Parts: sequence; C-alpha cells; structure tokens
Amino acid sequence: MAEIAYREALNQALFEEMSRDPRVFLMGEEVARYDGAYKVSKGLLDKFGSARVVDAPISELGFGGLGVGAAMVGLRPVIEMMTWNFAILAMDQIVNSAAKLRHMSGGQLRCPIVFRGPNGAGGRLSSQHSQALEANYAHFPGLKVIAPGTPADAKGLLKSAIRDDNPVIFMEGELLYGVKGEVPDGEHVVPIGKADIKREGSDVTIVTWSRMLTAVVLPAAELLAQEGINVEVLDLRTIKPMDEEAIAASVKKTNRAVIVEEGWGYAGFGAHVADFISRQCFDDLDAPVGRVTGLDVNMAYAENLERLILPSAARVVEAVHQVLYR
Amino acid sequence: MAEIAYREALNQALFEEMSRDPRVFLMGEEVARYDGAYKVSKGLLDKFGSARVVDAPISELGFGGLGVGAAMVGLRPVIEMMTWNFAILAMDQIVNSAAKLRHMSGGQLRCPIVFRGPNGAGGRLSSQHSQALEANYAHFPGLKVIAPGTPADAKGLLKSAIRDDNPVIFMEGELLYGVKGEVPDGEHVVPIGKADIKREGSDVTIVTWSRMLTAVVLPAAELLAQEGINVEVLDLRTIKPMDEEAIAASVKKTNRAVIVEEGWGYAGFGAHVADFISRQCFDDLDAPVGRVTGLDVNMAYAENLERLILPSAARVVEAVHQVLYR
Amino acid sequence: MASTELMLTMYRKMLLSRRFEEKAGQAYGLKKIQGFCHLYIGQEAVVVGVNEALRPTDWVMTGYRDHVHPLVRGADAGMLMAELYGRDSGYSKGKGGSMHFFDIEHGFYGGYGIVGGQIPLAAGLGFASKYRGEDRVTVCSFGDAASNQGAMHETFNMAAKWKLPVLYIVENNRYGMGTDIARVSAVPQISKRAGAWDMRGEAIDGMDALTVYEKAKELVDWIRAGNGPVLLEANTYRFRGHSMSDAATYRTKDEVELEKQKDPILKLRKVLLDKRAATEAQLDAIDDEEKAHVEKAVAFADAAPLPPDEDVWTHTTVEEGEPDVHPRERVLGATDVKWPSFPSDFKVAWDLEPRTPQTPAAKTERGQGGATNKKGAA
Amino acid sequence: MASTELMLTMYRKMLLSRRFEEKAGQAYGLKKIQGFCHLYIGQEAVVVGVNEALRPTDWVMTGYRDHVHPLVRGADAGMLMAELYGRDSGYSKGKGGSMHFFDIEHGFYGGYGIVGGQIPLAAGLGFASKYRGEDRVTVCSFGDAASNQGAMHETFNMAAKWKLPVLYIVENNRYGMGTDIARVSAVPQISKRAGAWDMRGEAIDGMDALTVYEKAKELVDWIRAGNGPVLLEANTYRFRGHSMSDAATYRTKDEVELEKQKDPILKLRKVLLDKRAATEAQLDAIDDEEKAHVEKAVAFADAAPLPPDEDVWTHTTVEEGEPDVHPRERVLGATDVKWPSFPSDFKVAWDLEPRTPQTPAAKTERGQGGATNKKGAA
Ligand SMILES: Cc1ncc(C[n+]2csc(CCOP(=O)(O)OP(=O)(O)O)c2C)c(N)n1
Ligand SMILES: Cc1ncc(C[n+]2csc(CCOP(=O)(O)OP(=O)(O)O)c2C)c(N)n1
Ligand SMILES: [Mg+2]
Ligand SMILES: [Mg+2]
Repeated sequence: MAEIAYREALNQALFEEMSRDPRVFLMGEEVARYDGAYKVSKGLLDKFGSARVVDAPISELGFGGLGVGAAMVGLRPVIEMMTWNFAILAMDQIVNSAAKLRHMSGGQLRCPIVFRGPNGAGGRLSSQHSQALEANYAHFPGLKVIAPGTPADAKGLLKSAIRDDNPVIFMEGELLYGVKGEVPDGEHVVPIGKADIKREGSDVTIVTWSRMLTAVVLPAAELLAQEGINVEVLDLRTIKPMDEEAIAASVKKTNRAVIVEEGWGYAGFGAHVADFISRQCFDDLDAPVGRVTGLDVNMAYAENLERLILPSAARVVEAVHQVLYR
Repeated sequence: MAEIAYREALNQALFEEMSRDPRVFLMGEEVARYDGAYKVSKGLLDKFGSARVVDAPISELGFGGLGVGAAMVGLRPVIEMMTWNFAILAMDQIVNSAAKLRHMSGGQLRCPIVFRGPNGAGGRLSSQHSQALEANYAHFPGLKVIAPGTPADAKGLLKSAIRDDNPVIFMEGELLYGVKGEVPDGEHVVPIGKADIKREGSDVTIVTWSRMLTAVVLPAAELLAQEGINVEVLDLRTIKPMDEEAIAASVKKTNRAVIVEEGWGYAGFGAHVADFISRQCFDDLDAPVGRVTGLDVNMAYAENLERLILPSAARVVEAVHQVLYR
Repeated sequence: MASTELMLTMYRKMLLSRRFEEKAGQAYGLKKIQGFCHLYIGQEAVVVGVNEALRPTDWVMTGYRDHVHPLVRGADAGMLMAELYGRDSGYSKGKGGSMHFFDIEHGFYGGYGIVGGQIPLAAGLGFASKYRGEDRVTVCSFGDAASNQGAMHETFNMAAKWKLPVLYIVENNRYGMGTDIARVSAVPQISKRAGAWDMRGEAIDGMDALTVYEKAKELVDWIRAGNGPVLLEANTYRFRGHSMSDAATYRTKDEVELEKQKDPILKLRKVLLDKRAATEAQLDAIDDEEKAHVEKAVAFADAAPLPPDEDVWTHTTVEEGEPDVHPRERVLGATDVKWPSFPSDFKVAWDLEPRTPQTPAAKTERGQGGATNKKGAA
Repeated sequence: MASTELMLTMYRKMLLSRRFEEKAGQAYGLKKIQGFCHLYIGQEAVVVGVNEALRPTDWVMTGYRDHVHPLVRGADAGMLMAELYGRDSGYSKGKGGSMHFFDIEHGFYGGYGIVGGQIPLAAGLGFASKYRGEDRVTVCSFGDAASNQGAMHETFNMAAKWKLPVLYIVENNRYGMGTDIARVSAVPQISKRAGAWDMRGEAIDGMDALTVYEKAKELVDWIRAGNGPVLLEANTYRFRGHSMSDAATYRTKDEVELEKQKDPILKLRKVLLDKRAATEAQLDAIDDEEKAHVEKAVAFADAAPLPPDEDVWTHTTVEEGEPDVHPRERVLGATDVKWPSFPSDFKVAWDLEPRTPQTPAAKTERGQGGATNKKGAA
C-alpha cells in the first residue's frame, strides 16, 4: 500500500482504465496540455494521445452532450467538468439525455458515461464556486451518484464508475485533491452502492460522505471519544443507490443518528437519509435524527463567514450531544 | 366569487399586475401572438403591446438571463418557461445569477423576477416532458419556490410572486390549467410561505402541494372519510419557505403524517418535509411518516405504465392505512 | 442523376410516409395516440432525399418530429405505429411514444424532445466514428427554431474544429410552433450562419426530393472524405399544425395553399410522368400498395397488447449483465437483425490535435484592427 | 482625437490600475487575499479606452477579471482592496471577493464567475434601458474563450434582433486559462463571427488606449443612436498567469517578452512624450501619485475589520422593506452618492416588434437554393 494523494488516486484510476480499455477517453476543459485544472489528468495526454485526452472549448452543454452521444455508440467517455458549479450548464444533457436514453429507446441503447469533477466549496471562492450539488443529481432516475471521501475510495470507485453501463455522476471533493491516504496496490475496485464503516462505535451513527468524512466527522469522533462517546462513522461513498442495509444495521445498533453533509440543509441529500432512517428505524430511534449541514445561505468570501457556513467538527460534536440528550 | 380555470386565474394575475405596474413584463416562447402554449397569456399582447409581452426565440438560457439582467435594473420580469423540463437549460442563470446577485453585491442589487411555467407530468408525454422539479430549485438559497394547487391560490400567489423582491420559481401544474375553482373577486393576494388547510381532520395529516391536492389527495380523503378516517389535508402552496408552524401544528394534533408529491421520491422534496416532521414532532408521532411519490423511474408513454408511475388516490389510502397500522 | 428505379423508390417512400402520417393523425383523433404528436406531412422530400444518399451503416437522428426518419430507413411500420399507440410491440415497448422513436438496427438513434438536444449527441456519434476510424457519416436533423439554441453554437464549433463527420440538416419549415422564424432570428437563413464556425453551409429547395438527393450525395461524399461537418438548410414546409393540438391560425390559408401546391409527392410524380418513367396507373398502384402497407401497420398496432405492468421498473437503469433489446427480434422473431457491434479492442489512430513542433509558441496570425465585419449577414 | 488632458487621464488610470493590481498580487502572496484572483495587468488599455468613451450614466459589466473595470469608473480603491481582503469595508462586505466586484453607484454591475454568464445579463440591462426609453449604453466584456459558450449565441441573436443598446467587448487575450483560443475555436477571430447574428463586428489593437478610445467612441455613439449591439474585439494580452495560481507554462518566455514590449502604459507614455504633451518628470509624478493612492488603499484594507459574524444571514434574500446597501455611504459616510433610481411609473413607448399590416402572411424572402456559403469564415 502506498500513501498517495486523492488526485493521484484518481489519476491512477484513469490511467489504468484507459490502458485496459481503448473505448475510454477523457474530455474536458484543460484536461490535456494543462494536465487538468486540478492536475488529475497529469501525464495522460502524453500516454494516450490527443484523441483520448481532449481539451474542450468552454462549452459544457456541447461537450457534455457530445460525450453522451459517444457513449450511445460504444465508447466509454469520462467527461471532466472543471467544477460541478459549471456543469449546471450541461445539466440538460446529463438528466434529459444520458439519464433517459436507455428508457426512451426501450432498452436498445445504453449510456456508459462518467461525468466527473470537483464538488463543494473550494476555499474562499464565494457563492458561484462553492456548491455541493449531489442532491440535485440524486433526484433523477437513471443516474448513479458517487462522492468518495478518501484516496482509496476515489480510485476504487472511479474504476467502477468507468466500468458501469449507466451514466455516473462522480463528485470529487474540491478540497480533497491534496489529501493523502493509503491506496491498495494493483487492481483496486470498490463496488458502487456499498457504504463503508470508517470507524466502529456503539453510541451514535454518523452518516456522511465526501470531504466531510476526513475534514469534520473523523476529527469530531476523536473529540467525542475523549468524552467517552463512541460514534460509528458510516461513509456512504455512493449517494445513489444508497446502501440502505448498512445504514439500518448501524442505526439499529446505536439507536441514534446524525447526518453530516457539506451542502445546504434545505432539500439536501441528508434529508433523504434522515427520512429513510426515521421511517426504517422508527422503533429503534431513541432521539430524532440529527443533521449538520452547510448553512442555508449563499457562500461568502470572507474568511470568518465561510468558516461559519461550512460544517465544523464542533457542530458535529454538538449534534451528537443533542441526539444523546446531553 | 367566480368559478374560473387555473389558466384564467393566472391570466388575471398577470393582467392585474401588468396594469398596476409598468415595470412588469412577460417574456417567453409563444407568449405573445400565440397567447402562450397553454394559453395563460391570452389577450395580453393586445392589451400591453410588444415590449411588455415578448415572444422569445428558443433560447432558454439567453432569455432567462436577459430577464435577470432586466430585474437588476428596476424592471420586474415574468419569464415564462414553456415547461420546467426545458428550463433546465436556463438553470445556470436562475441559480448562479438570480439567486446570488443580492449576496454577491453585498446588498446593492435586488432581483425581483418570476420564472413561471408548468411542472410535472403533462399526460402521455414520456420522460423528457414529465418531470416535477421543485426539489432541485428549493435546494438553492436565494430562491423562493411556489406550487399552487387551485385557481384561487394560483392567482393570489402569482400576484405575490410578482410583488416579491426576490427571484421566485413559480411552478404551475401542467394538468391543472383546465381545472376550475372559485376565485375571489378583486384584489386577491395570497402570502408566500403560508400553507392552507384544505380539509380539516383529526386522524392523519396529509401534506401535499400542486396538482396532487385535487387529483389525488382530496379524492383519497373522501374515500377515507367513508371508512370513518378523517384526514387533515395541508396544502403547502409554497415549497420554500415552508410553513413549518402549520405543519407542526397539524401533526401535533393528528400524530400521524403522510406526504404526497408527484415527483420522484429519491431526494424528493417530500423527504425534506418528512425529515422536518420526524425531527420536530418526534415525540408526537405515533407512526413513521408515510410518503406517496412518483415511482423512481423514468416516465413511460404507455397509458398503463404512466398510471402506475404517478401517485393515485388508492396509494394515498394505502399509505394512510399504514400510518394508522390498519 | 437519380435513376428511374431510385426515383420510384423515393416516390414510394414519400407515399409510405404520407400515408403513415395521415393514419397517425386519424388515430390521434380517435385517442388511440395521445400526448404530443408532430406530423412530418409536407416535408417528406427532405428525409427521403437524404436517406437515399446514405449507406445502411450511416446513422441518423432528429428531434420529436421523428416518425418518418426511421420509417424510410426500413423500420417496421407496424412496430412504429404500435409505439405511437403505447403498446408492448412498439420499438421502445411503449416507453417512448411519438417523440422518442429509436431503431438502432437501422441506424436510427432517436427521437429527442428537448429542442436542439440532438445536436451535441450527433457530434458524439461522429466523434466515435472518427475515434474508431470508421468511414461512417451521421446525419442530424433539427428545426429552424432549434438553431437559436446555444447547444448548436457550442457543437458546431467543436464539430468544425475536429472535422467530425456529421451532416447537420436544418429542416427549415419557417416556423417554430406558432412563431415565424424571421420574427425571432436575426439571421433566419440559417445556413448563412455557418461561417461563424468555419463550416460549409448550403441552402436548397427542400420540397424537391431530387434536389435534396443530389445535394445530400455530394455532401455525404465530401464529409466521408474527411472534410468535416456541413450545415445543409432544406427549405420546406409543414402542411399541418406544429402538433396535433395546434390549429395553426398563425398562418394564412393562402400561404398554406400556396405551399401545398409544392407538395413534394406531386412534384416527383410529375417528373416521373414527364420523363415517361412510369404511368399514372403504375404510380397509383404504388400509392395503393403503401396504403395497404399502412393499413396493416394500423391493424398490427390495434391488436398489440399494452406492456406488462412490471415493465414500469425496467430500462431506467441497466442491470449488470443485462443485454440490449433488439426490437424486431423481440416482437417479430426476426432472425435477420444486424445489430451494430462495436469493438472493445482496437487501436485509436486518430490524432485529433497534431502538435506542431513550435508548440506552444505557435500562433495563428491575428489581424490587428484589420478584421472588420460591418453590419450585415455573414 | 483625444485631447492632452484626456490622454493624461487615461495614462493616470492605467497606472492606477497597474499599481492596484501589482499590490493585489503582492497581498495574495501574503495570503491577505485568497481564493481565485485574476489580474488584468497588460490589458489596461481596453478598459481605460472604453471607459473614457462612456457617460457616467452608462453601465458596465464583465467576468471575474473585474478589478479594473470599476476602478477606472471611479470606485474607491480602498474599498475595492478591502473587498479583496474579505473585509466589512469592501463593496460587498466581503461576500463577493475578487470575482464579484459590484459598484452600482458608478454603474458597475459585476463581477461574474460563470464564464459567459454576464452576456445575457447585459442584454437584460440593455432591454430595460430601451423599455424605459433611456439613451443609456451597456458595455459588457468577456474573454475570448467565453465566446464558445452557448449563452453568447442565444444572447447575440436577441440583442441584434431587438437592437439592444449593448457594446459587447471580447477582450481577446488569446488564452482561456491554459488554452490558446486557436486550439479550441473554429473561428478564433471572434469578431468575424458577428455576421451569424447580423451584428456589427470589429477588431482593434487593444494594447493602444487611443485606438480603443476612438473606436469605442464611434461605436457607443452608433449604439446610442439606436442601431443595435456591436461586437468589438480588442486584441490584447495578459502579462500574468490566468489567476494567481497559474504558472503559465503554456506560453513561451519569448512570447510574453514580445508582448510586454507592447505594454499599453509605455505606449501611451511614448505618445505623450513624443507629442511633448508631458515631460518625463510629470509622468513619473503621476506614477508616484497613483502608487501613493494604492498604498492608501492597502492601508485602508489592512485596517478594515472582518464582517460581523451575524452577517452570514444577510443578503441571501431581501427581507420585506429592506433597503439596498449604498457602499460608499455605509463605509465612508459619503453624502454625495448618486444612486440610480428607477421609475415605477412610466409609459412603455417601445414597440419591440411592430406589426406589419400583412401579418401573419408577411414573410422575409428566402433564397431557394441560392444562399450558398462555401466553407470559409463568415
Ligand atoms: C428546450 C425546449 N424548449 C421548448 C420546447 C417546446 N417546443 C417543442 S417544439 C418547439 C418548436 C421547434 O421548432 P423548430 O425547431 O423549427 O422545429 P419544427 O417543430 O418546426 O420541426 C418548441 C418551442 C422544447 N421541446 N424544448
Ligand atoms: C462555465 C464555466 N466554465 C469554466 C470555468 C472555469 N474558468 C474560469 S476562467 C476560464 C477561462 C476563460 O477564458 P477567457 O474567456 O478567455 O477569459 P480570460 O480569463 O482570458 O480573461 C475558465 C475555463 C468557469 N468559471 N465557468
Ligand atoms: Mg420549424
Ligand atoms: Mg482569454
């Protein structure tokens, strides 16, 4: 096992899948000669050439749709969106074409495409550049949505995403690219739709995904352990389909749950998780499900305001106290 | 009180607000000479002229953004999206410009604009034309989201939306346009953010909005009444901000709740409502919150499949039975 | 020049299209077809003329006005009608309906309801062809009003830059729903816009199947030779409303009557008669045959069952190991279905962007102050 | 021709801009400014030349490379710097930062982070002006790479069709981030695309403030006279990377050095000296004054407080009765703020689409087969 950064783990996944399968190509703004805005595609142009690593114009709707078309006829495109904030311009092709093609054609077509790029706040970028948009895509039938929180999961899930025969929304954490972690050597594939217990515990289940895991939840778990509170940390990894079994099993054990997400609370994906737990574990719950979310306001540039808007370990600790009625 | 159709109620609201305030104009595809694809803007061109009732090219992103710009400098645009399915193309201007302008400018600007058009299934239109998208917009801070279910609410809320100083997403029911109802004469304004009890009851609270109210929930309430079950029907009317007080008050009375929405259940707005109830009324709930939603699949054209996908009175009855443990 | 045989084929296909659409219109009146239903009546010369210029391995896609494109490529008329009826025997098992026809066996890739949505998709088909080194051409139709979508601008730029083998056809029937294109378009002659993307653009009389055929042949050859995409504007007219629910009061009776005199079927009939390539009786017989062809299709659809209720759960996602559906095989038990099979092992030989040795310093020249484009169309 | 006084004003404003940006770059190095920060160094002639051709009541907007546009219109340098620092005394109270400058008092309407997002907004500003019968011109800048966004296509069509009073300026600095525009654009000379929307399009040397001023004056007059929008391409160059985090290795040292020799400040300085309009000492004094001006701005920002924590809740929505914030009044207690006030009672006199008597039959002529546009730029 080597310790590598999240961006390198993604780079490895791309490299390995492109080596394995000539149908896989990468297209997006700055992905080729610039090695990607976040350097995820470093070295791929040299290795695979200009038809497989393609610098696109700033035309998200256009190249997003081009990717969908290529997927319809047997290629396996990976479309990099420089960030998910910009991908809103391409959303029509993602949700109205990619997500619906197999259905509209009555099963004649499939659309194996991955849309990937950074999601969530990037750090002092104000409101247009700091949005965690997983809830919006999770809402659409026909899409899978993935949001890995560690380098190992990033690699293993990107490989699965590329091999999947459905359109996959792959959301990376904009502030995770430099974060390092152990990544198993060789073929390392993580199945889509399986949550992972990142820390075992018995008192409260914390459900989270993407950057919140390492940035907020695990640090909070440490703080809570010092108080003698053992939280179980369940990393969803896949937003859709959701690993309902794993969630229910953990909550049935701990009888308490807190959901932690970076995005807005209002109609956030955490509401879906909380709703599931409240219904499925109704008789097991000793307290209402707690939620820690980004504040329901536009992101500010000012350092203090940004800090207040994003979830923090302190807010997680507070929420855990609350579900424990402390 | 006159009995008029939903489309006429909207037409009255537009007519009255445009008469009252020269800053209000209507722009969209087919709104002028064609009187609107759904005839909502009938007669407005003749009355207000070609600068206030504008036929736009099929350029949703372009004229959506043009409207936002006009709102920034003192006009009050009403932008008709032929349906919300197509508005996905304009979503960037709605969520990245309109919803963020006041914030990015530190309070220098305001953006009083209404985006309106039909939402939900239109009847045998297959998947690209049959989406209920309120959850996606409700997620964004800076937007208000409205989804009226009756002609009276449609008129009263559209007037409020036009007078509001924030960007408002106004979602009409595509299959409601022809539905008639009593509409108070004269100035009739319904406040944004206030739910309405459409039927009083004591056994179960049904929370719903838009077309589900008259198409599914009220008929189900009748059927249930015949069994001696008295449901209270709470029509949210506004999706954001949500009338939390009204919901909590009703559930505290009935101790049981079912949410009924046309859209997909996965990360649907109903999850937000259910999560709110589960947390806020934790000690009052005698059963898990029930949900009736559109099935989590793409909409099919075939008559039988479409019928199965959309919520029905029978499914509501079943969900009510379930929360009553019958 | 088109041979007599080819002219007769085109004549037959236009009649098949016309009769099919007329029946669809009638079935709509009887509520056997519901939702939106956009007829192609009047525009047949475009799709038929282009189709005859294509190879069976070429690909075609269009918008929601999509009944005739697959029909003339060889799709089964009964199964198309069954799809309009929302029946299990339809091409998409009743999931798509009128706006979402797909017949992959015959290279017809849909059927899209978002105006302009197919334009980027077609570039993707072209991209894949080039990527794998196939000499295939993709044809993508869209309407005049669709040309105001940003998707077109973004796509044409890439298609031209990367010389993708796509023939874009704007079927300019002068209206987008109730709106005269000249009312909402600064340059309503859409092919004149092609220069903005360094693309070849041409306009033709789209009411004349022979003109369409000749031009399409020239362009398809040109594209197949690797010259890049073309925007072909076929000036045409729809005789009916935008969809079945449109009374089309925005056009005068006179205008419609005038256009009906240019009926592409009558036009080709006249050519055939003038050339003595066929007799009135022979041509009438073709019409009778195609009427019967369509009658059979209607009977097939009438007899077709609804999809089973369980089908509500299928095809939203692909389950692991799930095969693709081959409609004619599934419905008719056909054993001659040639389904496109795409290689999973091949060498990508395309150098999409050859690097010049001087990179990155190499620049194209730029006129400083020179490139003046005074007001006026491109 | 620009008067000596005007030339000196432009010289001063370019220096103010340059010194402001240099300080911003330094402050970024010290982490006083964070996030993305896009400097305008090298491109000053464009914004300064255009600005002097405008009236104070005209409006301006641009993308995220937006520090200099408000600065030369009269925004307070200290408050702009404070915004970069994310402080309460900034124009947006630290909510917007580098990419979202707004100074409504001086007609600067932002500051947008979505590439091309400002293009439709500017059409809306122009629409409102026409709607109310004002003779105002809106100027909207965007980058060369932004020209591949569909938003531009959709907007230009409407702007041209409705003759909206907007001067669109493409600040063509040859790169979108690390990508040479010629690598991703089929027509990299963007003004050549204007014909696709029947729009006037021109290209000029954007490194020469006087050229920019003269052309902008001509165009602004033309637009104000009601002739519709214009696309002006200013060929320019950014001396720094795309943003502070870009090492700009995609350009050769030679290329950058060559361009630096065309520095717009040195160019105007030379003109002033050649004309004997000013002495070296006078020009140096201006530089010293502007350096001091910027030093003061930095000191102001350094001393400015963070916004109060409660501010996290403000300005996401407008509360009922909530007034707009007037930054200079709020921060500096200025009493001379002229805030635009828009009438709520007026008569809309604009007939956006006059009806011709023959409507709906009236049609524009259409060339059948005539309008051929062979491959080649518009
Ligand atoms: C994005 C989008 N906007 C609007 C519509 C509604 N709509 C359907 S067809 C149509 C007119 C299109 O006209 P044109 O492109 O000329 O094609 P035609 O119908 O004439 O073949 C409109 C506005 C839509 N389906 N998609
Ligand atoms: C829609 C969108 N896509 C991508 C980006 C990321 N991005 C920011 S600036 C930029 C390059 C823009 O270049 P250009 O338009 O030439 O303007 P310049 O920076 O040269 O002034 C890109 C790709 C973005 N902000 N928005
Ligand atoms: Mg048309
Ligand atoms: Mg640039």
